[in-house]
Amino acid sequence: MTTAAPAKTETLLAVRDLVVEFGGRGRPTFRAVDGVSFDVRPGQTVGLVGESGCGKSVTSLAIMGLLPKRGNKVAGSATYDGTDLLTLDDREMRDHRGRDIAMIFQDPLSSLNPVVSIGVQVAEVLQRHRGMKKSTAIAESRDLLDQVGIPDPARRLKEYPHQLSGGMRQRALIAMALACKPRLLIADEPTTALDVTIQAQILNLLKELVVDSGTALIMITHDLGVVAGLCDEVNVLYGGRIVETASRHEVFARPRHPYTTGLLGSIPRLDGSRSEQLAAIPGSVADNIPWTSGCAFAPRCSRALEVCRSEAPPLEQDPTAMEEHTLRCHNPNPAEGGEPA
Amino acid sequence: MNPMQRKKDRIDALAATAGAAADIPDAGRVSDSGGLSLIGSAWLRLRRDPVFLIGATVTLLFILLAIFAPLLAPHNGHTAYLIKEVSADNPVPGGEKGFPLGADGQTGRDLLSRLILGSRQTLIVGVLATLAGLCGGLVLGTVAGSLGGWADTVVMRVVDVMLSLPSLVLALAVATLFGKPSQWTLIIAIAIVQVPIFARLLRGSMLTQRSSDHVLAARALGVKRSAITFRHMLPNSLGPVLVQATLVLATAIIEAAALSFLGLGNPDDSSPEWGQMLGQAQQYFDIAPRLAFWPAGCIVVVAFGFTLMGESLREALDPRNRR
Amino acid sequence: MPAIKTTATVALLAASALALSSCASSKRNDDKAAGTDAASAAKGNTNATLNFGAAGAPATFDPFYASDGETFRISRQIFQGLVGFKPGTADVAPALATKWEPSPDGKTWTFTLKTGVKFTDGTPFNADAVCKNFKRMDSQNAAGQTASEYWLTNMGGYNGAKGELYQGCTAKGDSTVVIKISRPTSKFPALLGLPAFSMQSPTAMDKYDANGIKAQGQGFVYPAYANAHPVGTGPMKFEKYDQTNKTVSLVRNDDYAGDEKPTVKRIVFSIIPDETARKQALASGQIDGYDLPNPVDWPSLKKDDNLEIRPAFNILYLGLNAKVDPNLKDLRVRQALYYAINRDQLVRSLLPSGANVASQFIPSTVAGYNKSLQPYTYDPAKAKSLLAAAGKSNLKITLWYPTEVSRPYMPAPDKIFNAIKSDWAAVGVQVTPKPMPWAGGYVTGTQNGNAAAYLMGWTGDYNTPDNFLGSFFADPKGQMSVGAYDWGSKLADALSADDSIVDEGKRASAYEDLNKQIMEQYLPGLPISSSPPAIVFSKKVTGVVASPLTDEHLWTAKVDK
Amino acid sequence: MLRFIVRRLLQAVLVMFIVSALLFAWLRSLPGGPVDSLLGERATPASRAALSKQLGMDQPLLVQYWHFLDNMVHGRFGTSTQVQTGADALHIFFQRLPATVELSIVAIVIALATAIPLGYFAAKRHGGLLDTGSVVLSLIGVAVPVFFLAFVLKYVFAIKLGWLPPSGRQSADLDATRVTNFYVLDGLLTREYDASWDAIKHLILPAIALASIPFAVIFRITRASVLEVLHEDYVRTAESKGLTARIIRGRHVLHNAMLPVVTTIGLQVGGLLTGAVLTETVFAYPGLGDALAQAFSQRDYSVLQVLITMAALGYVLVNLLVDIAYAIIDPRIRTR
Repeated sequence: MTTAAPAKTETLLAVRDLVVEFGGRGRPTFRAVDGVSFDVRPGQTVGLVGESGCGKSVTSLAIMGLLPKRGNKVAGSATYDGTDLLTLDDREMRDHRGRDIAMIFQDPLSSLNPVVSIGVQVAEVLQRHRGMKKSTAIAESRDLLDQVGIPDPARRLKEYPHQLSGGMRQRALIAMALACKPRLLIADEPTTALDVTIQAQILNLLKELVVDSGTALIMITHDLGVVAGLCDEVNVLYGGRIVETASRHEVFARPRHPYTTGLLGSIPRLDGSRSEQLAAIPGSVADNIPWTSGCAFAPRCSRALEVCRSEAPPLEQDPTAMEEHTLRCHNPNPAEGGEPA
Repeated sequence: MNPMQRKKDRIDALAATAGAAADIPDAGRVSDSGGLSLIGSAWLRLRRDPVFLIGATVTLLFILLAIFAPLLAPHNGHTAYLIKEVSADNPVPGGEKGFPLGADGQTGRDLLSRLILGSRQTLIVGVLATLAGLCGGLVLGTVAGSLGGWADTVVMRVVDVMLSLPSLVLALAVATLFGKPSQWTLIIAIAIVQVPIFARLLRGSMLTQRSSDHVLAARALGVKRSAITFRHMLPNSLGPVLVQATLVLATAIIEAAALSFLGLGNPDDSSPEWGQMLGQAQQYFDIAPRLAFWPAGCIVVVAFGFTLMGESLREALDPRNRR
Repeated sequence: MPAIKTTATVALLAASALALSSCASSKRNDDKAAGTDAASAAKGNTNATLNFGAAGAPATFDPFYASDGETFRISRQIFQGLVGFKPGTADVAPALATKWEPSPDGKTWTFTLKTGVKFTDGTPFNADAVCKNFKRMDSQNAAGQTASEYWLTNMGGYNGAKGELYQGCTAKGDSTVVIKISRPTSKFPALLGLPAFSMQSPTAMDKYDANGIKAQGQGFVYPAYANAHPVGTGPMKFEKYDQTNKTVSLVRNDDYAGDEKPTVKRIVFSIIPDETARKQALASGQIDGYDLPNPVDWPSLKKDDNLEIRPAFNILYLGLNAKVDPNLKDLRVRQALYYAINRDQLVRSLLPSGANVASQFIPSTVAGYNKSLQPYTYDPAKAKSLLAAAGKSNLKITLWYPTEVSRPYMPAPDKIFNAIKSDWAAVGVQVTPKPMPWAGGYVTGTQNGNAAAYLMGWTGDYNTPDNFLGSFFADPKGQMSVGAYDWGSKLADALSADDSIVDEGKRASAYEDLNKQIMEQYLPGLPISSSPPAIVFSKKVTGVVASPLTDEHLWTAKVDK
Repeated sequence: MLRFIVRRLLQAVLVMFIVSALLFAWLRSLPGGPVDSLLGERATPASRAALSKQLGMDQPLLVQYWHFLDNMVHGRFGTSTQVQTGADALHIFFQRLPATVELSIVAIVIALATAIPLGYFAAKRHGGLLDTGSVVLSLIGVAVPVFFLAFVLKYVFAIKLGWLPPSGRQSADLDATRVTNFYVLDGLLTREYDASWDAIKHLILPAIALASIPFAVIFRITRASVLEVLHEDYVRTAESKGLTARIIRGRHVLHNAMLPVVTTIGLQVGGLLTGAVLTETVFAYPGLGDALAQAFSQRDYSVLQVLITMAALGYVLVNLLVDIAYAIIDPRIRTR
């Protein structure tokens, strides 16, 4: 994926000032997503990158309308093709999900219904959104499984999730997600739960079926290695806010935010563990301070200044950048090259 | 795997709670920080849990009532105060001055006093039956769980057979064994029904712990098997046992009523028990329904209290809820 | 896939239902068609059904092998004996025999039979049939001998065994029968009125192997006759026993030769074991009557229903056994225990209205009842002094009482026990309670003479004092071990001598003396009370006369429905 | 699957063997014994001894046990002495079985039909008013003695209001034809619809009382299970596919949530029999529970023997069936 940087004219999905709060009813509220904005253009692949707890998954669930019905508050907008998804009622949202926007999840075993055959689980999307009869849908499912590279699809149709290998399960999930040829696919850590060798296969499959066919993709990951292979644009999230946004090239070439640098320093190698423990960044998200009293990352930041603990930095265009590159930092890395991590 | 698997599974699931408790680092003894943190966090949850608070209040009131019953009761439970008014035409005299609930069936004893005094006997039957069932289960479960092997097989087959009989049938069968029915035969009958449940519970939690790190470590250090069993494994099983015991207390009281209803209860009613009072009241149901409603109401409230407490304890002690 | 499975299951079910229904068709009787009902009701000859609540299932339909009330109640509607009882009394009356005459020595009895009577299977009833019945009863196989409790206790043996009362039956012509017995006895011929000795059709008994009874496992296996084919001469015929619904139905015998013609078309016995359930079934109109209502319910039943109280024909007593507890050997101790019981209060609070304090071991309606005997009064002071005199002021005694049972003479044994216990405690006698399930050891224990003191009772089979006194004291090693006293054998001899007196008047006065002697000099046990049992019908049912022997003629019921 | 069933059957045989040994030991150590219950208060020591001999109770214990086992295997449990004197005890069992099965089915259906939807919606609105209310209701259901509930139901609906019959299985004067002894079915088969309707009316109250036991259990299991399933990833996946609420509820939530419920139903067999003893006694409903209560109180040992054996056997068999049913709805077991 080197070319195919599409024209920046039209926007498929525009997320503006998305805020998600959990809690209420006596418990202290917790702001999981705090004013996130980004755009996805048709065919574009956008990465949402960050450690767990940074709000990337909650953002995707909010867009999909899959957050629990109670105990949370969602504000802002997520405009898809002219409609704000956040204002849709349950029924309207169901019509969009699976047809226009699809999603695949982290753990393919738990994301598949253990007591329903793979065939039915693929076919039900087709029956739902494309009005197919069961038999046609099953036949179509066979082709879909074939497309995602599952060998002997006719047999697999009748099998159950526990009978498939991890990679095959993820392929089946991808088949379900792509069944109605959605214009946007959200992939939430699609390779995290897989063996390293399989990860590459799945990423290749995504690239082949999604990116090359013009479906837009939001890739949610903590792994900048995944981003490097796939994404056009990268949004780095920390503590529920976007801290840095730039094109893939720009991020890798000149990361300005210390957090991004930390992430870059911890790209797992093939022999590395899958743990999200980032060796390059000391501490954990538990050390955060609220954005209201400063930069959330300050306690863990090696470049933190006095001001970082008293005043939250705004999201601004990096003046040194040649292209669009926004940044939320009082004391970014020096413009030329990154500090060695 | 055997036909009773499912019933066992449910008991084993509870047992796993203990196993999980043991998985906490350094939970070798309850006094260790791990054990404390489980109990501590459970207490933190319970203190704010309205379900637990209601259950505990009811239970506490009941226990206080049982303890102070002789002081609270206006009269004693066995003197036939109103016998002069009892006749074939008026078998159950109603309320009057000093006897607000009137007399009990045909004997002219004060219903209110018997009801208050009954709390004590009810508590005794419930607690003793539970304790006896617990002891039986403790012996069987410990033998099976700590020895393993053929002892485990033999004990568990017997437990299977006990589980395969409906509880009431088992209790009735035990009750009929005694030539002279009394409070004790009742307690034993109810206790035996609980034995297999406690046995499985303990065995399950012991088996999970046998392979847990702290037991392996103790073994590696050369600690004796009996010491491991009694100092390490048993204390860790107490949580689910406590939960089960609370729930069993409720069923024991209800079971006592059922046996009494079927005529196999304690025939000596000089020291009353609610189940017995309810069982005996059925023949007066048409003429004096209060004889049934009062003890029934007491049983329902107390059993409800124990169940609430047991359920909230179960939830609080479930490590899956400790997030 | 699950959908396919469900469809298949439904189809399978439907198919099997279809298959079943092809072989199942209604087998209803059409004689209940509404038209006939209305027509006959208008004539006053009712075609109504009487629904009677029974406390238990009948043991058998052959009364000869029965000993329980539920069986006999049904037998009494189907069968008749040579003699019967006057409705509402225990007095002997003609039934299938119109008259009878004893020889002067009281050992040969000549019965004249009613003529023109047929069993409901068409077999004529005659002298030959009577003798066939007696021969059958006398020649039982081993199992039959154990099962026919009543023959054994009343006749004393089988096949001419030593001591057997029955000595033979001879038919003289068609309608005269001569029955010989080995010794004169007060109970003859009254015992022939017992349902156990009813006349049954010889043809049907042969056809359905009436004597083919077997002992198996822990009980008896009855032949087809006893299970489903009883045939008698009575006002009702056996129709069916619906075991799954626990109902027994009898239908009218239109050829009944007796005087009281049946006024119901059917009698259905619904078996409802639970006492309260029976009462509620009556209240809801599900049944029209039931037997032995709990005395507690009497007041409300009197108000809403038709409560028939029977004359008291039973006795509740507190048995004592000096062999088990030597303390009891002293008459003063036994008297003290008697004086200490507040029987007036016990009877008033725990027994039905109409119950009375007993003054002797037989109820007042029995010939031989000594009217001059006064009941022992409640006198705790006297009891105390008697105990002191006997040197037994700190007496301890084990008192047995039954659980899981209620008898007509003892509706609430545990309450009676409690009353006695506290009365005795008041005079310093300490009671060790020994409750025991009635069928779980109580009966064996007390009857074998293992209980020092125990509650027991007796309901009369027929109107002779021997039926009561003989059962209690005739066996010196029996329940009260009277043999342990020095007067024990004297009492046994007196009982058998008095029983053999042929003249009724002389016999009665002999028993009166004996009763006085028993109460004043012997006091082997403490008779407590006699209670009238009741039978209850709904307001819509009239015409049934309550009988002390529970010999109610249910077929005479007038059901106003 | 076949091996699995065969192994289960062998285990069942072992359990039944132990049951028989315990049963024999129990029967022989009972006070009183069959002689007593046969002869009653009119028994004499002589007649008692004679009967004892006839029943083979004077032989050595081991011989008696051998006979006992032999008889049991051949279905000869002896004859009833009290419940239905003279009838073969096994015959009584088969006669009473349809009544209790009919009652239990109706009770289970009532319990399932109320507990599953209630459990589902309680979980769906976790913490809401419906949830709290129904949890409290189910806990009270556990705390109320079944026989007392039966009593109150009967008193209110049969005695005071007179809407339903207070006892029995069918009105005595209704001349119904018996085919299968499942009265409701019989009425349908023979087209005696009034008989069916009458039988249903007799079933309602005892079935409701009996249903209170499985209701509480099934409700709580369903609720807990649905709560757990609702948080499963595959439900989120199903939502992300935009499936209709109905499909998600049925195929994805309930299908999975029903797995523990199915096993619970098997476990309810014991509880149902316990409940049947009590409800059938209150409603004089001529089923196995009624026979059991009577056999216990009147010490009818043949009948007790059959009923206890069959209770154990029934429990074992039903749980075997449940395991098979479980395998059918859970492919993880079926396809292993």
